[in-house]
Amino acid sequence: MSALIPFHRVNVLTGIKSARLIEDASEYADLIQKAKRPLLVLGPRLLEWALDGKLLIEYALEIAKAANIPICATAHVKGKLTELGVKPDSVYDAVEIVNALKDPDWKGVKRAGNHDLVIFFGIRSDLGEQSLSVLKHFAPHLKTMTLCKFYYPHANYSLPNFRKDEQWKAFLENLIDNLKKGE
Amino acid sequence: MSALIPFHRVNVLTGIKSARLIEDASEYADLIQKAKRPLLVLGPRLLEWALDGKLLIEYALEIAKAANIPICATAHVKGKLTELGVKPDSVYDAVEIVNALKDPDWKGVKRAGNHDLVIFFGIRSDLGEQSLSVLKHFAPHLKTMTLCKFYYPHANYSLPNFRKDEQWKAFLENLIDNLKKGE
Amino acid sequence: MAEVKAITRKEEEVRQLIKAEIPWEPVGPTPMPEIPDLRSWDMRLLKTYKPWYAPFCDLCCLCTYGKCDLTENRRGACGLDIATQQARIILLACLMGCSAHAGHAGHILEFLIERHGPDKKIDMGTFIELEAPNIRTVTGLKPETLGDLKAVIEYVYKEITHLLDSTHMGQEGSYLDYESKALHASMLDHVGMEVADIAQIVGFNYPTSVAETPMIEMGWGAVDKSKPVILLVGHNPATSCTLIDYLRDNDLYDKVEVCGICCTALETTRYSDRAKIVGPLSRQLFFVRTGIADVILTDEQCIRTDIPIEASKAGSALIATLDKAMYGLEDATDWDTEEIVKQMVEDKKHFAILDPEKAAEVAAKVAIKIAPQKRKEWITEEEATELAKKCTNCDMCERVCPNLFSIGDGITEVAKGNFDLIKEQFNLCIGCGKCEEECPKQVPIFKIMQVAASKETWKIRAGRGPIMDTEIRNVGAPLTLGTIPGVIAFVGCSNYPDIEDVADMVDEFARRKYIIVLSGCAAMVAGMKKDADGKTVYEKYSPDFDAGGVVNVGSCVANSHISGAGIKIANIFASLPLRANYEVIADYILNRVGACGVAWGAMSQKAASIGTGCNRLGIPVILGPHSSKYRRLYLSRKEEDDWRVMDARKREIVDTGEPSPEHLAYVCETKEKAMVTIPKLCIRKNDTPQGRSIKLNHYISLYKKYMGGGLPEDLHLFVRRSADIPLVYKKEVMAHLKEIDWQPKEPVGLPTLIGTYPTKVPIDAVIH
Amino acid sequence: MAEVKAITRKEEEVRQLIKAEIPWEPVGPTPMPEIPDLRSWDMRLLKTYKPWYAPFCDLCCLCTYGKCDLTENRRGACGLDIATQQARIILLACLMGCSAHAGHAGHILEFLIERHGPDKKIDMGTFIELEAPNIRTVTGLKPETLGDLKAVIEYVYKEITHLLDSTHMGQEGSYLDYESKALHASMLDHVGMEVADIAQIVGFNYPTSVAETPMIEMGWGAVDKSKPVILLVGHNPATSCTLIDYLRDNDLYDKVEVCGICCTALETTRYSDRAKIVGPLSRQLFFVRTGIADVILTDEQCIRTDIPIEASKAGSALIATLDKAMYGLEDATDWDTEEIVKQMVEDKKHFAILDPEKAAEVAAKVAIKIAPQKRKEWITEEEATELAKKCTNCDMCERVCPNLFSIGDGITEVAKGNFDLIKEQFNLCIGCGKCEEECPKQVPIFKIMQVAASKETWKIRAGRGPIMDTEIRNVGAPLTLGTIPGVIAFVGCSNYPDIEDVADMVDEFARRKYIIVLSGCAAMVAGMKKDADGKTVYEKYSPDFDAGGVVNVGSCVANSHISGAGIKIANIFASLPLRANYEVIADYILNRVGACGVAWGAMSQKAASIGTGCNRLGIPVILGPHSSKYRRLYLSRKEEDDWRVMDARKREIVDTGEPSPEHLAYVCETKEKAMVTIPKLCIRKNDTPQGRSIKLNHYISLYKKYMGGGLPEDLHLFVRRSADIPLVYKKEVMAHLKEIDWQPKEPVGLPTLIGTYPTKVPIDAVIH
Ligand code: SF4
Ligand code: SF4
Ligand code: SF4
Ligand code: SF4
Ligand code: SF4
Ligand code: SF4
Ligand code: SF4
Ligand code: SF4
Repeated sequence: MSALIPFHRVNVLTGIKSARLIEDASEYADLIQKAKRPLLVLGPRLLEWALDGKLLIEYALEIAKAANIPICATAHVKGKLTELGVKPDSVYDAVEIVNALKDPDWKGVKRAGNHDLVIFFGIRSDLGEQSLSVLKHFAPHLKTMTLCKFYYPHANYSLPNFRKDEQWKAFLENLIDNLKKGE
Repeated sequence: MSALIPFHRVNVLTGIKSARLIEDASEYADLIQKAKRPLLVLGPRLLEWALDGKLLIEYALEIAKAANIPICATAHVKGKLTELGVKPDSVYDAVEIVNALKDPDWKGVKRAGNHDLVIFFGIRSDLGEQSLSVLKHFAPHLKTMTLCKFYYPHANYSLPNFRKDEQWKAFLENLIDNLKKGE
Repeated sequence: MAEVKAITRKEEEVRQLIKAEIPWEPVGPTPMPEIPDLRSWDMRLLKTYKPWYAPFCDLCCLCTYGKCDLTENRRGACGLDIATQQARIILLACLMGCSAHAGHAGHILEFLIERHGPDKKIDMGTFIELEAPNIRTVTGLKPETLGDLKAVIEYVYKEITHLLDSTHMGQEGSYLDYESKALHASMLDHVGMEVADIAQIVGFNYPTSVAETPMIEMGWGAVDKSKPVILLVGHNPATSCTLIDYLRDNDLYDKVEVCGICCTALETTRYSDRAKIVGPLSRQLFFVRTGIADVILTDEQCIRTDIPIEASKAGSALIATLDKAMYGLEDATDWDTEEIVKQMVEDKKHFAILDPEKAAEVAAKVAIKIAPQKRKEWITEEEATELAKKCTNCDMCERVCPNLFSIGDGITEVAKGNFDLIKEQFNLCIGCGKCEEECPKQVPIFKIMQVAASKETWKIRAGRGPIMDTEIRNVGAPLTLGTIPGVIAFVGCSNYPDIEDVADMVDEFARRKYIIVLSGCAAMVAGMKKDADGKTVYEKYSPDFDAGGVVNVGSCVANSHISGAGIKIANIFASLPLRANYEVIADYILNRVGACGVAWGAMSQKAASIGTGCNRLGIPVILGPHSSKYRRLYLSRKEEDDWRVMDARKREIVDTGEPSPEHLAYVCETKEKAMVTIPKLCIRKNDTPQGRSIKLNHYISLYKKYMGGGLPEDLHLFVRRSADIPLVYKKEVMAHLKEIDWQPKEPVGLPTLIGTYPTKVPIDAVIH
Repeated sequence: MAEVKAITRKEEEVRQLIKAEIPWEPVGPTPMPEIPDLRSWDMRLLKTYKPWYAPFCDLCCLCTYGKCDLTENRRGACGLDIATQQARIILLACLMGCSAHAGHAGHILEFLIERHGPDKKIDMGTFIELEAPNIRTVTGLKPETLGDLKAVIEYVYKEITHLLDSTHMGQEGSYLDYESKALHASMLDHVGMEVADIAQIVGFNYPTSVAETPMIEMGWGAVDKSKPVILLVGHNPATSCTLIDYLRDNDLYDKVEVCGICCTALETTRYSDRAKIVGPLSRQLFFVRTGIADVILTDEQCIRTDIPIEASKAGSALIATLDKAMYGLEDATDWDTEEIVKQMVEDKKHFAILDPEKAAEVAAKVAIKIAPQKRKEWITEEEATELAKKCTNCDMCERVCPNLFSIGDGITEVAKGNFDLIKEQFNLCIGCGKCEEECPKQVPIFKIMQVAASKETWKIRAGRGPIMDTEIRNVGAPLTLGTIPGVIAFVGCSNYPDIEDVADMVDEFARRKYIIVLSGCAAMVAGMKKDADGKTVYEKYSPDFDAGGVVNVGSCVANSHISGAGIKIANIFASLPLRANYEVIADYILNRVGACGVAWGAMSQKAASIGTGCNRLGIPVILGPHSSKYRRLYLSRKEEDDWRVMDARKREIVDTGEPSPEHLAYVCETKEKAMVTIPKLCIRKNDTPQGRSIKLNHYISLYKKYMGGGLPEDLHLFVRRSADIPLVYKKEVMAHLKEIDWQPKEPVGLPTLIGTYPTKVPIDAVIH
């Protein structure tokens, strides 16, 4: 990206600061494991999308478990979690959790201090991107990451636009493996 | 660039279409030589900038000569050209030449048809970038290229932001050599 | 210490404008308020409901110092920071919205004064004495004639100018002040809308003071394409009503079909119940491309900007009837009618005709001449399947879709002869046309959609304008006590996540005996779904403004009747004087009227100003997920924020800890979440134990239904004493409360924010 | 065929508003014109001067359907294309500009009516009978009192609302119509400006009908920092003039120094020649950061949005005096004066005080108390050198500089003890502060600049308001014949490529006996350079509106006197009736008045509307290079376009082939190019052979001077017959013409565009 920012900033096309694109699951795993207080924010698209018949919410839960990351269930995700026997660490809407995260003094969902890495997964991409924008501009104290199969410019770390679901699946499985290894 | 465009276009951060960054002078030379009717647009910064004491306008004239490209002198460039004994093929301001180039039926400075490649060199970078924007949006019939040491997003082909003047100088000299070779 | 000041010339002038000498009520503190006059109220709201900014872009590009990069705490070359820039854009959006309605109001008023004279009396019917709650509350004037409305709209013009002034590069440097200005602009929007709709009701003799307005036929299949078809697009009924008159006067109404899209459709059906409603904005391009319309009449707002091109492609004639949108067309207003007709028919030219009578006559004549030449066939399933085979399922259509779904998947299924998916998708489609534009294979997606789009017809109740005073009297007590659990207003544009969501929500809450009001595109789509018995919500529920009633107030400008209903409750039921008394009324509504707006498909700048206008008046608004693109919400943080209010009876500040209403402008990602958020946002500090237990009953039961069981995480915040707990859930709730060590609190007798911030309003003013 | 129509109520109302019965002139065709009324004139202009769009961004982000990618012929989700989106943004910019002046006008009018009553007579002095050329021409009203001006500004408010309406998502679909609307908004801007300045002249008793106004001291070094210093920032003189009164009445004027930045400075010096002008907008941040001001009073427009932060850092007290820009400050308007003073002095709090008298009193008291506590030392060269050593010449400051130069290079030289470069650079600096913000080494660039910024003082002639009728009578003939080669107006903001450019241009053209008028920041910087004898252009040239005169009309709102001068020439000299006769007057100016505007530092939205307003009136405008960021120019293509005009005497259309004026809105990259373009844009078809040869003489000689010899490429297009050729260049030109096979053409007797496009104006109307 930075190579593509013109020398004179007034000539910038639009947008100065955009996500680092990461395709390597181990890099993601490292970033997650380095975080002191990560948070996984789950959106309702996880209840609709599936990879080879396995709902994305299951991948999400495996990730949370592998790295022991607390969960925030947005929209109506909690229902499905309950069904799966999981009690989310917190229930907030996307805009609410972002609103809380903005505040450096917030205690976080574990009441152990605000989070330093927030991972978005399964939120409608327009709402997700706007939510990331809030954090990019108003939460310099934390980093953001996405797990959906789209590139999110406003995040700090994003996956690319995976052309094929297999690539995404491979990435997620790899990530889970890496996180487990890292334990 | 295209890797950095989000899957859902409504989430785009940066503009959609931005210049291909080229650092290799031979690639530039190829593009120029492939053009049927290139045009070199010279701006007044060429009269101010020098590389090791040699004014940029001299590089520009060498390029024009090496590839036999007609010249358009903008602003008050013509004065210096006259001094150097060169009669420009045309005298238009940046906004005027761009206004003419927009028109696919324009006869071009050689009255041989509109140009297919327009090379900008030495225009104030904000005016240059805006002029390139006009062509990007309203002149699909031609390509644009820049020779200043800045990245120009609105061009089709641009140099990077050269950190050091030596890099720029090397590029220009290389380009001239390549063009000469290509003759 | 405040100084005593002599009355100024300016105050004197305002008093004249509002006829202060007419003593229908004492003149309150803020007649025709200007920017600073309600600023302290705004600042109080913004203290609890802080602006939440989601920048749409890292840059500001509004002057030639820029572009300025505003990331990482950078300031622009003028000193601006990113939050202030977002607020500035929000103000601009609210001004664009407000001016759209004010422009509409000004135009229609001029048109109707031309027709009836300025002394035409305002009469809203037997049951409506409080004819103009917004105007009275904001300006202090009780408008008696069309001419009085003119003074009101001129006040709006002036304020718009001052507000727009402040968006100029290098002035306002505070996002809070820009928000205060946006709230001001948006309050004025409700005034402008009220001017427009009152003028229309009076000037066109729309039905008023009646709940049971006619049922109107709706749906593109309802249009009789065997007749010449005239399509109305936009918001301003000047030409459409004139057209109805022309057809009636010339015995043509049987022979010509009149139908509309967007608010002009709603307006026209208030004038003639034989006109048809095609659908909301999201059906505009689709319907235009069918070519069913022989003539298209555009007026203003919510018209696609490419309509001349699309009309030409579809072989439809086009007349632009208002100066707001002239499309570069030749202005034939002063031409001879026959000459225009000739050129339109023979040369297929489009024109601007700014004289409604001439436009109407030309439209009718051209439609009758063109219709026989046009073939109007719908595509067959076989043809669609054939066309769909060109699709390579390449993803490009999905990438450009503002609603983020893959119509390509639907097309791929069609190619296999399966129409199920595309039928579902037609409900998601907002009709923007981006997919077809982008398709590298030139798949005619809209044409294929014809097989997906149900030719079914639906019934919608014609818009009825204001709520009657008598209705307000009936529901005032149950509403403020909480025994009618809330008023829910479904409003705004058709940028829906799913078009059926609105009907589902209306049904859910009408069944639960909330009062439902609707307007604009939302009013249309609420009627575009039938239950098992084949009934729409308009057929299923009563049209009364009462528990379980479903009320269509009308077009966008009728939104003023929704805010107006809130004001009427404060005035008619609670006997609070409203004249130039905005702060007191807004405080009353915020703390005591369980109302909530839902702009599920909010898209335009008008939606921004309508919603923000509700916010200043103390009405929270829920928006669809894409609405984060407005860049700003008003959110509280229930556990961190200050929920103290003044108990006006005891005159002491009480810490309620109760986040009611929790947010003022909120985005829900899914319908399910909205189903849970709506009842919560209807909770008010004023609820009686009985009322509160009813509200919590719905909150809990909807939570269980849509969130998969359990109890809401924040339930304890809304339980003051055990009497608040709904009987059916008593055990579960009590157990939960015990677990988290909940402590009972005293309900507040008369909750108000007055007294909690610097204001000139004395606490006495809130006691009725 | 036009139909004959009865007079409508609306027409009747307009006739009342403009007092049509007063027969000073017959009422022309367009009293108080609305959007469609001058559209055909606009379309005619836009046919020759086509909009040239340079999109600043690939996207549209104005509604929640977006963002929409508009590259490669894509349309937005609402149907919009990229050209139309640019035009829409231009309309928005012009509306922001227009509303800024209209808001100013409305406020100051209210303030002055409060003071003097609405019946206060408008008297512009002995030599000015045509008091309001813009108002008379546009509206048809001859304003006689302050109250009359109110009717005018209310008309402007209304039109602003309708125009802003049309920017709402999904309406206007034609860039040409958006341009027509932008031209309308910008014409109204000149009306609003005229209202403001007439009100100020009448209400504050500014000097009028006099050319030789006092010389004012200018420059930051002119401020006596040993006294308490009050700094005025902005545009609105309500508080500043009240402050002068307060100081005079309380015998404090000797003890307190009053100085200003931007237009409030120009206004205040029209009221008191003892006030100082610090400089233009580009010196605002620099001066504030010096901490010399004890109290800063802001009003509206062109105030940095970070002024509260910067004031605090510099230890200056701040009072925001207008509701346009309140910075989130507490509104102390109703507080006790002493309490405010106390909190400002002791707690260092800033306040909004919207009552000018209170603000003035508080400002004086606080300044007197604060001043003794403040140290006001300028940095020494040694200190600067030391501070500069932190610089690593890393480039970051250059990357963010809107004027694209490397202040880091200057700093690096300072570190070596060399101040030459930074002195040059101070003239390039537009004072935005981006460099210092971005500097990773926290180099205090602005502080270091203190050694670069000359403490020299300059003289500027105080603004004088309108041109006198008598002056117009004198220059009318030579100007329209061409023997005075042109009127050149230097106007607008301080976003200069180099601040000295303006003085150089003024000097060049004043010497050549052009008439020079100036306003706003341009008027200031013209005086910020001295010749070899130590004289500024104000001291060197006569203050008369005559050949070789240099006239400062005043602040931004005085720009209306520049457009007004053009109108006066048509009316006073050419005896064309102006009442509601805009089209005829504009046509006259376009074809027969050799005037040209130069907005060399154009930056704000007001600059956009002022310039576009000149364009509608037929006055071309040259802009600095950064102004391509406005996104739109109006350019012709001299060889391809249609240069036919009607010869009103012969009543036949003549193909002149002469591109005069060649462009309406043009960007020059360098001063040198502007020097050549200005004389060319002063050429008019109406020039006599003598006049033309004088104009060509300047064109050729300036070309030789700045373009390195030879003859202009397009010279032949401007030579009609050999008599047009200036004597000194006869041989060279004749040789050249022969070479290119030039053929003589007959000059046009009475050139006009009327008759070349559909308009209601008859050709007779242009004959005087
Ligand atoms: S604010 Fe909008 S128009 Fe401006 S640069 Fe950003 S995306 Fe583009
Ligand atoms: S308005 Fe301010 S932030 Fe925006 S471009 Fe201009 S200087 Fe930059
Ligand atoms: S863009 Fe066209 S070809 Fe591609 S998936 Fe969509 S409909 Fe099919
Ligand atoms: S027309 Fe419908 S499917 Fe196509 S891009 Fe727009 S919303 Fe998506
Ligand atoms: S509801 Fe929205 S989209 Fe529908 S007509 Fe009204 S403003 Fe337009
Ligand atoms: S106004 Fe039109 S082009 Fe702009 S974002 Fe909205 S839909 Fe897209
Ligand atoms: S940014 Fe700072 S350190 Fe870098 S060159 Fe500029 S002044 Fe020097
Ligand atoms: S303050 Fe001056 S030097 Fe610094 S960035 Fe701005 S214009 Fe450039």
